[in-house]
Amino acid sequence: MSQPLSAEQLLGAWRRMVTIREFEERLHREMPKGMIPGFTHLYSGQEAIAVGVCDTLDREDVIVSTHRGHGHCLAKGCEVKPMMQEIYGRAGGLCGGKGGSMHIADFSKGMLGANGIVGGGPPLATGAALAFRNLGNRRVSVGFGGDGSANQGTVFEAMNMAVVLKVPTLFVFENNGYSENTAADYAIGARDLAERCAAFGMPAETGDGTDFFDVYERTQRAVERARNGEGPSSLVFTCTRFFGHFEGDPQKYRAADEVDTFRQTMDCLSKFRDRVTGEGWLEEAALQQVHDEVLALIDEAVEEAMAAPLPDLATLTTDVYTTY
Amino acid sequence: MSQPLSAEQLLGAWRRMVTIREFEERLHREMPKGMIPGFTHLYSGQEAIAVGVCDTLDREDVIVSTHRGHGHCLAKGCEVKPMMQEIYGRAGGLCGGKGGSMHIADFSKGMLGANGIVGGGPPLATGAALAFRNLGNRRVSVGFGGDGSANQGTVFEAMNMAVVLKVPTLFVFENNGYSENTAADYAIGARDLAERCAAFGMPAETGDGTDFFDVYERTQRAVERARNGEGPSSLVFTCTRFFGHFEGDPQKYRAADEVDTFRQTMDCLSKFRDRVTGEGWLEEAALQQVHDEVLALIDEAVEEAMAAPLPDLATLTTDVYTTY
Amino acid sequence: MPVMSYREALTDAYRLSMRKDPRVCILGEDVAGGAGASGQRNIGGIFGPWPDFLPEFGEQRMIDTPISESAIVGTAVGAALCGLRPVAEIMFSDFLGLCLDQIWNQAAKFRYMFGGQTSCPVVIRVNTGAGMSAGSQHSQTGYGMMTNIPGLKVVVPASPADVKGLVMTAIEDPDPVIIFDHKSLFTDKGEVPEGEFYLPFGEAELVREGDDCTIVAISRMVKFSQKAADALAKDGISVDIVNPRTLSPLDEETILESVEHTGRLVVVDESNPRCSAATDIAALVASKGFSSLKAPIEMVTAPHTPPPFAPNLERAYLPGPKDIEAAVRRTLKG
Amino acid sequence: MPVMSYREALTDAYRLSMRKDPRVCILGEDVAGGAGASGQRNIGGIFGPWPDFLPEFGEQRMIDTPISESAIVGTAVGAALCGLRPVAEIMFSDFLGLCLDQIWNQAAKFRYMFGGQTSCPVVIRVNTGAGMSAGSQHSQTGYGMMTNIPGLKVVVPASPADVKGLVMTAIEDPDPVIIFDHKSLFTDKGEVPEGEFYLPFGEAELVREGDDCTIVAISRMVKFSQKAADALAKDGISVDIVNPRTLSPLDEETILESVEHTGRLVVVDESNPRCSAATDIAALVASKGFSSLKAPIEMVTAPHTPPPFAPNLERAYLPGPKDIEAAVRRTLKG
Ligand SMILES: Cc1ncc(C[n+]2csc(CCOP(=O)(O)OP(=O)(O)O)c2C)c(N)n1
Ligand SMILES: Cc1ncc(C[n+]2csc(CCOP(=O)(O)OP(=O)(O)O)c2C)c(N)n1
Ligand SMILES: [Mg+2]
Ligand SMILES: [Mg+2]
Repeated sequence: MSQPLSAEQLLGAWRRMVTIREFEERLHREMPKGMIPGFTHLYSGQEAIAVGVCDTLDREDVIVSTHRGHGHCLAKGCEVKPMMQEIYGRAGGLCGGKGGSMHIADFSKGMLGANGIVGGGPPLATGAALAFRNLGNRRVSVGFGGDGSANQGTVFEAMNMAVVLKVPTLFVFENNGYSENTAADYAIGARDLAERCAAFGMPAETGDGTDFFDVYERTQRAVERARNGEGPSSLVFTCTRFFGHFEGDPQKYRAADEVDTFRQTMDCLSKFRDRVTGEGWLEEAALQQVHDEVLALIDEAVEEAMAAPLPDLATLTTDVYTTY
Repeated sequence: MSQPLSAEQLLGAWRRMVTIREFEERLHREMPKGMIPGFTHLYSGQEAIAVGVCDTLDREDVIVSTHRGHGHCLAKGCEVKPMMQEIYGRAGGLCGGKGGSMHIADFSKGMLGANGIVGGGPPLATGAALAFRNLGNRRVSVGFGGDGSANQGTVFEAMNMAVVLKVPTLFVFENNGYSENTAADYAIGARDLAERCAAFGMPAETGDGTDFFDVYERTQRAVERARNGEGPSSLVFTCTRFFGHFEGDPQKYRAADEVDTFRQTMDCLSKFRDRVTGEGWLEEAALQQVHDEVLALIDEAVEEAMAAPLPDLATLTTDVYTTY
Repeated sequence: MPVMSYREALTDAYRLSMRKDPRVCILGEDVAGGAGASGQRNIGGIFGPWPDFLPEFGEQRMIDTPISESAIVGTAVGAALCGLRPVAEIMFSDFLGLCLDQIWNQAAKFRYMFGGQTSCPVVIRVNTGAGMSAGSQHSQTGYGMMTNIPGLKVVVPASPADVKGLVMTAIEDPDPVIIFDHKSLFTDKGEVPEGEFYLPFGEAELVREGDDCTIVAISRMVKFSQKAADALAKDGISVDIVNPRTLSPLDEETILESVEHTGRLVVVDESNPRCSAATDIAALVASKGFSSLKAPIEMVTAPHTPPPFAPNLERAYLPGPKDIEAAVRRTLKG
Repeated sequence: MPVMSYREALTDAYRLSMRKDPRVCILGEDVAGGAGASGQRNIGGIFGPWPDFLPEFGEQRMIDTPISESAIVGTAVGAALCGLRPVAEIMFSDFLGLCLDQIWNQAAKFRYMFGGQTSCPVVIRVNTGAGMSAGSQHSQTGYGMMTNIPGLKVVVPASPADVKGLVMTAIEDPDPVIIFDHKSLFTDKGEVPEGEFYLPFGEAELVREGDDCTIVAISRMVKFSQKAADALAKDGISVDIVNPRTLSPLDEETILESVEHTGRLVVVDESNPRCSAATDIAALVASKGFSSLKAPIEMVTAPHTPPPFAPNLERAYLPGPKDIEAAVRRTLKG
């Protein structure tokens, strides 16, 4: 296969995937120390999806995320330090500390918010796409969701609405096998999720969510269709999460060796590294250098976040309304 | 084809279908007189569905209906006179005049209520079926809905839930081509509604809603499966409504000759009559006699309803709670 | 000033707003009407508020949707985040139960929980109220629940002029707004300014001035309160009638000033009583206007029951001029 | 009497109710846990309220569902109409926006709009409230909105004993009931009667008796009010603390009697203020207890903002003992 992306693009994808991985692994180690407030859902293991999808997008395109949103943020270009501060509930956070892990957003990057409501996002993605259609630009929107979100009425409605209005949106389902501790195979009555999506009247396919290239190529085709006015698509990407549903989840519902096995067999980072070095597209040293840079950045980000000022108490009552 | 039902059963079906038809045609004539309060949605044209479905059910089985509920009521055994009184808002109505056309119910007949919320009923049907499953009886539930209701999130959720819980319920969609004045083909993004239902993981098929026998046979198979613990099914029945969405609808969205043509070609009563007399299963005279009886009953019902006492004002505040 | 019906004023407001700003679009069930049907395409909406909007504004701006209330609101909200000024129509306010999440946890919260990064200029138009024997599921209000939601503005126009001025303001407002227009006011007539006309949010209307009691009345209840006031006037009793126009923001000042003047308060709302707009306004005065009060606050509301179907029951359910009159008389004895 | 945590009392109540009546079942997301998964099946629910319910009661009665809040409630409601006594779990009360229709227009209305033909004995269990930095969409209450709904009973247990007695009553109640158990009370301990224990609906608890002011406090705010009362006691100020236990039905009598005795009222509720339970109770007293009042009614609530994430903001958002204390002192000056 010929090199699908330039070396620069590949290295960028690697940087984003490694950033997500190390960001989350670090949070996993920091959480028990008790300085990170609230509920946190880590994205480790699913990096190829966020990055594979977002790398097909332009800055002006938008994404709508989920409770497990750190990966989507980083993939869409949110900066590590203000993200970290948001997660620590500090004034310098992307949302001034008012949002937290489940509500990080950066509108300047087209990241329209993590969302604590399962199924809350996809209708918004349909709406963003309606705006793009009406404004006559070629932008697209992506609504991310998990396998569990696929059973929410709002998501079904959003899919049908997008088909009816023929708007440029993608519904990306990250099937990591579980919603909390219920298996996807149990909660989705359908034989196949992509088949159910297709029955709504749009192209839908299943891809390998641990393979950056597979994600990228499938998404690129769907984005192209959307930009050309051919309407929405659904993409289901199979993957696994390396941690519990939320930090603190003892994961008893997973077989004892499940995570270890998946870390061996379903690690999108190793797969990417093997591929790009194996094909000779990138040097091991370049990858390592990026990795080192990322680790240093995250160290700094955590340190700064812990030292950062808390939100001013006056902000408690600001930004409820634009006027009044 | 051999006679699928006894003469008595056939005559019963005829009686129920004719009762629905004449009930609705009469309401259509009475409405302009201004004595019937509120919004009224007539069922004329769809009789074969209500009766074909309900004739496969036992009295203990339950149905959950829609805003267009008169047909379902009469098919499930509600009596004409207390129904009429309910529609006129009288004390002797099935709900004491507190419900009206959109909320008629008769729990003693397994008719769990018309429902003014499009998509409100199917989750209830799933729940009724869960009760039957847990109580270990062989009862089934049927959730009726229109083509428009099929796009409501609650309906999608109810279908998936029924599949996951494998409960004995049927989702019956009456595709009369319109939700209010929007065409089914526009609002349902899917290529085919039954196909979309099937993709939820249950048997689903499309039948001819103007052919009592087709409705009956398809439903009977689905009921059988449900009773045998094989889970839910969906049935889509194509049909037309002979009147407007609600009484007063000028129906400009329908082609000038559409209703006339459909009254010629899609009249389930004529089809039934032709079939049963053509096959020699019933005599024309017997059918006519039933028809006459029905007309007389409806005359009486209207007369009595108009003369019937209004609800006692004291009932305004009763039956909000069982206790307190 | 031209006289028009509440419905005409509503049509006028939306039409002018759409002419003024090409980003405004309306989406909902049958708002254009006839999509995909065999007959006429331009129906003008259920109850006819959008006559000939389709030919004038086109399919991109008059958007017929499936029956999917969550997606209707969610689509409008998402579009509002990305540059449109959408109006989502939910046919009856009773159906808010199907799309509350998109209002409560999405539209109304974005600005706050994203730290002020965005505004969400979406309008949700709902038709509301009792009076047409539409039964338990088509006759409720719901603005009490909506007023509980921070980040949302809640509009309750009581007259043709109100509806015009408040709708035009709503559409230009940067925040999410829900407008409850009342089905039983649709044929009421009144003077309405021509052309662009804006009524500010958070400024109540002092509909009538008097000395003996303050009536704060919501939506259709303003009209009923005027009837009550006419009857009371015959006995030499004069009242202030305050029409809040918006429940959120609420013009606390006008209400408190009026009660300061009259010393007595009757709140009239056709909604169910518990945790309602009536209790909200009563509580406001009991906390911030207590020293003015000479008598117990009276609340005239529907009983704590669903709206009944039968017309005689529905009449008994709704507060009427007589109930308001009696409440005022009670405060004068208190 | 044994001492147990709020969570243990909750578990105890549901377990006893399920043992007593085979028609009781619990359905919701992960209530048993691990359905279809590769590991252990019996997880016991998120936050662990159902330990070993699955082995004891089986899959038919501990029903894991998809993430479909409308269908969870709707399924429970339908089952309640056909002979079960289901408990629908909605994980956080913030998610009520996804299933409000099934509560508001279905369960709560059936009895009325069907003319008394049926009852609908469904229980909806929601976990509620702030205090864990769970952010804007996981920290709200929602019982104000629910109390607006006729036909629904609304339960707000403030202590381990409350939760046990009220849950057991809810499950045997023939009407639809929604129970808000508070996430920040889960580890609180208290004495709880052993075995079957029922607390009647509509009967408030007089938690503490005093003379100078009445505090009506909801759920977790009862505890905070006690702290405030302790502080006030040092200055010789004594208060009644009323815990309503159920907001619908509301024990108006106990509240009114207390205010008659003290002449002053502070209502404490961590919810947003507008059209809330706080305004409801304030309005009750301003109308039916007006003559007892010697000072303006004080409401101590969250501000009219979504719950913020950062812990320092969240602490400022929540009413605390100091805020309550200050409000009581203000009423004494008034
Ligand atoms: C409406 C709603 N219901 C329930 C929850 C609680 N909850 C949070 S995440 C989650 C599971 C989501 O599963 P999935 O969509 O597969 O995403 P994943 O966690 O696997 O990324 C649930 C049930 C919620 N946040 N919102
Ligand atoms: C939740 C909800 N949304 C909208 C309406 C208004 N409405 C009543 S009937 C109807 C159309 C229903 O279409 P369909 O399901 O096809 O049934 P039909 O009227 O054709 O029998 C609509 C939109 C409603 N009653 N409930
Ligand atoms: Mg998942
Ligand atoms: Mg239809």
